[in-house]
Amino acid sequence: MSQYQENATITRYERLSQDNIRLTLQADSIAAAAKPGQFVMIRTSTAKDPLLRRPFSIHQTSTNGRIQILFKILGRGTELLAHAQEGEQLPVFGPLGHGFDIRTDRPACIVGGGMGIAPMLFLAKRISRLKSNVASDFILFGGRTRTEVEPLSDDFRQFGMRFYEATDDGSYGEKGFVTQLIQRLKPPKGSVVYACGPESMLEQLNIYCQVKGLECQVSVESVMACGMGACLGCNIPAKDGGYVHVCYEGPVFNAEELAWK
Amino acid sequence: MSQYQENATITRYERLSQDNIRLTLQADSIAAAAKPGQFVMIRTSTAKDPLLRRPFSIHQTSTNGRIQILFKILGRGTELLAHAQEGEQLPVFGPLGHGFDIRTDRPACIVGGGMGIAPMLFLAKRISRLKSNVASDFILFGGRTRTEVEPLSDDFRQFGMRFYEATDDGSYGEKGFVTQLIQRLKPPKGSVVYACGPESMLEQLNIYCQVKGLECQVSVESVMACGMGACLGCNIPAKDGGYVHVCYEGPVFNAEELAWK
Amino acid sequence: MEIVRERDPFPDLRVNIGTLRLQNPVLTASGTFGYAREFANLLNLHRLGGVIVKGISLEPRHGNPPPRIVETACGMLNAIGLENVGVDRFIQEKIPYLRGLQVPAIVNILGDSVEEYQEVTERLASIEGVAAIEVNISCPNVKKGGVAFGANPDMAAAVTHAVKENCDVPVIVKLSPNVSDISEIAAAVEDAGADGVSLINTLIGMAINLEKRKPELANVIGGLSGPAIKPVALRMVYQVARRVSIPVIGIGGIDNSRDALEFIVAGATAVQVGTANFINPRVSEEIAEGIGEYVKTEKLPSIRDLIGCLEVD
Amino acid sequence: MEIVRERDPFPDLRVNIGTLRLQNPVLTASGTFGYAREFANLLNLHRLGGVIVKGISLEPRHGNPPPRIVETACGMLNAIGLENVGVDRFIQEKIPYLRGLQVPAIVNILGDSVEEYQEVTERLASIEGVAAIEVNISCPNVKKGGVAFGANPDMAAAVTHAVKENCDVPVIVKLSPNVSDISEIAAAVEDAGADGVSLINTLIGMAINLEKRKPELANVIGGLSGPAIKPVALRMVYQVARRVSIPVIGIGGIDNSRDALEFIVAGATAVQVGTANFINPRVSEEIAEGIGEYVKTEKLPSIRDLIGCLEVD
Ligand SMILES: Cc1cc2nc3c(=O)[nH]c(=O)nc-3n(C[C@H](O)[C@H](O)[C@H](O)COP(=O)(O)OP(=O)(O)OC[C@H]3O[C@@H](n4cnc5c(N)ncnc54)[C@H](O)[C@@H]3O)c2cc1C
Ligand SMILES: Cc1cc2nc3c(=O)[nH]c(=O)nc-3n(C[C@H](O)[C@H](O)[C@H](O)COP(=O)(O)OP(=O)(O)OC[C@H]3O[C@@H](n4cnc5c(N)ncnc54)[C@H](O)[C@@H]3O)c2cc1C
Ligand SMILES: Cc1cc2nc3c(=O)[nH]c(=O)nc-3n(C[C@H](O)[C@H](O)[C@H](O)COP(=O)(O)O)c2cc1C
Ligand SMILES: Cc1cc2nc3c(=O)[nH]c(=O)nc-3n(C[C@H](O)[C@H](O)[C@H](O)COP(=O)(O)O)c2cc1C
Ligand code: FES
Ligand code: FES
Repeated sequence: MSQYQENATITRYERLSQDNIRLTLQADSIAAAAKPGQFVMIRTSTAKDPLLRRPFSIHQTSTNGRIQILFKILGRGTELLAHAQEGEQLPVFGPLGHGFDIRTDRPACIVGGGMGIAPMLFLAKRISRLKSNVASDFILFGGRTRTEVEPLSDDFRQFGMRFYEATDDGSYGEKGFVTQLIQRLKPPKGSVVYACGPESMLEQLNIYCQVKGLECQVSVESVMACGMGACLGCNIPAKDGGYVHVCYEGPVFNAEELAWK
Repeated sequence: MSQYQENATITRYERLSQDNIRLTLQADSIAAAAKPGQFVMIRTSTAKDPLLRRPFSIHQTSTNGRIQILFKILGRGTELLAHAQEGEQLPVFGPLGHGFDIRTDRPACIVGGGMGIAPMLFLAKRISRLKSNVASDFILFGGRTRTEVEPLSDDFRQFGMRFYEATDDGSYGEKGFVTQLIQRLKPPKGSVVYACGPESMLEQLNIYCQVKGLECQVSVESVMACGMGACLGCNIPAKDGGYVHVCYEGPVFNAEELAWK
Repeated sequence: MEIVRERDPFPDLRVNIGTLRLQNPVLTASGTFGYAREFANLLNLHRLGGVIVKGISLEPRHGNPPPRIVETACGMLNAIGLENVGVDRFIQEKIPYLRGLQVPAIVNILGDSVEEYQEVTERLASIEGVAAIEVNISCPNVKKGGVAFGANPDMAAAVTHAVKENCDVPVIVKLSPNVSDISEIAAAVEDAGADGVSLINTLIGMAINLEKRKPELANVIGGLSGPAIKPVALRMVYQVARRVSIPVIGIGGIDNSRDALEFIVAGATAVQVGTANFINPRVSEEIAEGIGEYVKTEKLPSIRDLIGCLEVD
Repeated sequence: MEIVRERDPFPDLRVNIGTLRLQNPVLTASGTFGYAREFANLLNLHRLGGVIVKGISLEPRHGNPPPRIVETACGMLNAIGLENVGVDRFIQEKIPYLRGLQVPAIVNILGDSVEEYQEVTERLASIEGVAAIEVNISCPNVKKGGVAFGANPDMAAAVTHAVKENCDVPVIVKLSPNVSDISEIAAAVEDAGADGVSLINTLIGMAINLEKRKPELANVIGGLSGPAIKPVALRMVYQVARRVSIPVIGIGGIDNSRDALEFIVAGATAVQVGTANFINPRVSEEIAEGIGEYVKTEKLPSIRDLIGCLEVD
């Protein structure tokens, strides 16, 4: 498992909506090593405040050594990152963590909620490359409202998977939650659900999958200082009563391993 | 004495040499109230690091509400300021301190060393406006090398004062120090010397003026936290064994008031 | 307009420190706000809870030689050396202005010995315009080998006693954070009669100039303040507020109204704004405004409902 | 090439802590560098002075519930709760890798009681690959009502004794900064036989989530580290270095070689890099390089000539 620190040049800056930004970064070693579900840590300032790097899923990689991140402006770090400009360099560290375990022999059901969609483009791309037929695979994408979902739609249509969208307010796609979508669409037996999104969504998916006997891989979040196993700051409760560490044992876990509230 | 906090828009950015930058700022209230020798405090970052504002002399004001600062990149604050861009806003606080006491009835000898030239443009302009005849007034400007002096030459020639330049390495103007210039040029009896520059230069000027019986007003520096008399952090030794505070009792002092090493 | 606004019962930001009534919980920290007059043109002093002026000693003090300040990561060190005009000139020159303010002026005092604290208090006791006394006990006790009064419960109590016995105004004791157990000191000064405690004073720190291989401050060591110390201050306020029943005033790295509200949630009845005044001289008024907004938005009956409401499982 | 370089007598960065020989003064701070292996691909471990691993207790510990960390101004709070694999698994699983390193591995230990420190020491004493033991005395003494061992000279001395008597490797005692007089504790552990002291551990702090009106950390309080604490650390290193004659290891907010050199000028024989590893995993190696450059540029006979050279008038 090789990790790299690169001074990555921003080759493209896309403001997808008021809060959502996509950056393309030239980061050859990271791009070459990355697997879907892994993430990078990015320093958002050259000064000492804010001090810590911020974690972002790898949204996509390209064969010419680029990676993308897709992020929402939430606080000081993402605010600073939103002010980055094409041509500037950002210190990027990755790829980090343990990504999705892709089961090429099984139908896939990719579920992304909100910014949880970020790693799913990379995953869908990889699955569509590894499998000869993706016609029975699903991508379910839910967001709060149109501006969160629409700008990414086209990117997900390209794979030939069955792509469904929903928004909480019905302003785009179906009205409702992705968890309602999955209940209605009923992915075939033996499907593997790959999911990333808010905790409540993951929790409901876990219940659904347990009932249906489906494997459920979830990508989860936690605060992080190092992103690489050095600080032990990123723990979350595990099913066995102990903890697992999101940055190096995750961020993708089998939903069964975790302690859900 | 009115002081203002303004969010000043940068209307012009001039890189005079690799290290020397001049910013023009739209700061109406400050421009209207400023006197030569006063300074402003500028916040160089919106984050908490670096924390304190930095002091800069008012280099020039204009009737359309603009002020200029001229600065050298020295450390983190000035480095950040050098990255500012036209159109951006900077929090500026001023005008601060006690400026030059202009004696319209006496010949002037303006002496600037290095960045100490910054307040002298404003001073020369004001003197040339207040006095009917400046033909016997001097401006002596010394710097380390050509790049420090040349870009400012033209600005100082406009007043019709006797303008002399020197560089330490002789790459522009005369070779040598401004203190040598003054000794050679011998400003007329009754002249007032207005000086700003490195401590050693000011010290030598003070000795020269004492010998010649000239009044000597010097603008000095110190570290500053508040710039307005609240912290008492900006003291320097006074002749009477106590201290004076640069930000509100200065930055311009009569050289005799100070304790020179 | 002005009057209508001040009569408007909402939001209710009033808090009390003993018999001292504050219209809102925002005070300015000693040594960072001059003698208040310096700020008169920069903010509306009457919108503050009160002002605390630069520490006053019996005799005037020149303070330390320069350099007295140096910036550090998210903070600054100062070694002003308690420069001040002395209590007599303070009464003559500064009190008349402070007396004219519509908000309380709290006088911060300091000394080298219990007797000096007592003497300063006596001179201030009868002066109109001194709304309360804040006792800085971070000073070294010269008679006890230079250990800070604030580092020892008995010495802290002795100073508190001496001040308390010699004046009728509320006495706030300002605690030093450079101790193993600040709540022990707080309890000692409470027992000695303090009407409130304020904390924290600066953490002792140092900075070095590598080129010169010399300390950055002429005094070698200095006091660390600013956002860097906020986590330590918040922890100490929380600990002290659980230990004593007199009001606690929170100080340390407060930069905006959210910071101030966090201190109140931790248990502070009021707050002081220090270093932030240097970066934005209007900040204390803005913080008072922000607290008002918060109380309105959260529909709190009063700011007092927020004091110490921290939920700990 | 490699060999030639290491034989090259310049710059001489060697320092000793008791009988422990370090090729340069840069160590990694406990709890910020995992068990070293995590960094193997990110920097050249052999270029460091040595590594200090995550604190080890007698039994494995799960540590605290999340959240365990929160960012603060120029710093961070952590309340990991001393999660570790326990001494037996440490010996089985981690020592083999550490033993293979060409630089010393120092094991940081912790306990709830003097007996626990002693027991952990006994198990580590005979293990090849343990170059030295660093004793974290910031832990609460469960038998003494939870006061930290490091807050009391006698308790600190007792732990030092217990460790020192049960091993032959150098013993470094890591001091807590949350005390009134750290040099007193340093002197006590020196008397008790410590071969060196390292300081500072984290300052106790707290952060509050205003929306939830809850502490940011599940543990309520945590340890403050990073650039914010550097001035406090530097001051304490200076004070302790003047008090004791055993080597002092400086820790706190070191981010680059200039920071490290400042600690050495203040009196530190070596330094530890902590939080900075999270921001740049190569930083310790870069600091060692930078110190080498400095010694060369300044034409110092060795880095040892810089130790404690601070000029104070
Ligand atoms: C493995 C991993 C992958 C991630 N991938 C992405 C991604 O692809 N796109 C994206 O937009 N975000 C992603 N995140 C979340 C992202 O890291 C945070 O949004 C970011 O760190 C916030 O930084 P900030 O400085 O803007 O906010 P802060 O100022 O640090 O915090 C602002 C607010 O956001 C909350 N917050 C901070 N960090 C997180 C977090 N990790 N999760 C949820 N809330 C948080 C805080 O509690 C606070 O309320 C990921 C997180 C992890 C752990
Ligand atoms: C009243 C006054 C007016 C000034 N006017 C000007 C001006 O017009 N143009 C200009 O270029 N500079 C001026 N200065 C100096 C300017 O304030 C400093 O250069 C600036 O604060 C440095 O900030 P920094 O963050 O870049 O450097 P820092 O990172 O703070 O320091 C970098 C290096 O510069 C040194 N330094 C820091 N502050 C000062 C200072 N005040 N004087 C000398 N050395 C310092 C430090 O010791 C350090 O070695 C003035 C200073 C004062 C007090
Ligand atoms: C320049 C300066 C001078 C100070 N002078 C005093 C003083 O005279 N008396 C006192 O009790 N505290 C003094 N303090 C401490 C502050 O009142 C306050 O306790 C401390 O700075 C922490 O708050 P802050 O982080 O908001 O600055 C001073 C602080 C600074 C920065
Ligand atoms: C996440 C984290 C975990 C830590 N764990 C330990 C530990 O197990 N034992 C210990 O003695 N110190 C521990 N420390 C303290 C550090 O070793 C160091 O003393 C402190 O962080 C100050 O240095 P810094 O500012 O360079 O981080 C830990 C610090 C952090 C940030
Ligand atoms: S973030 Fe540091 S161990 Fe996971
Ligand atoms: S800089 Fe604060 S009083 Fe002069």
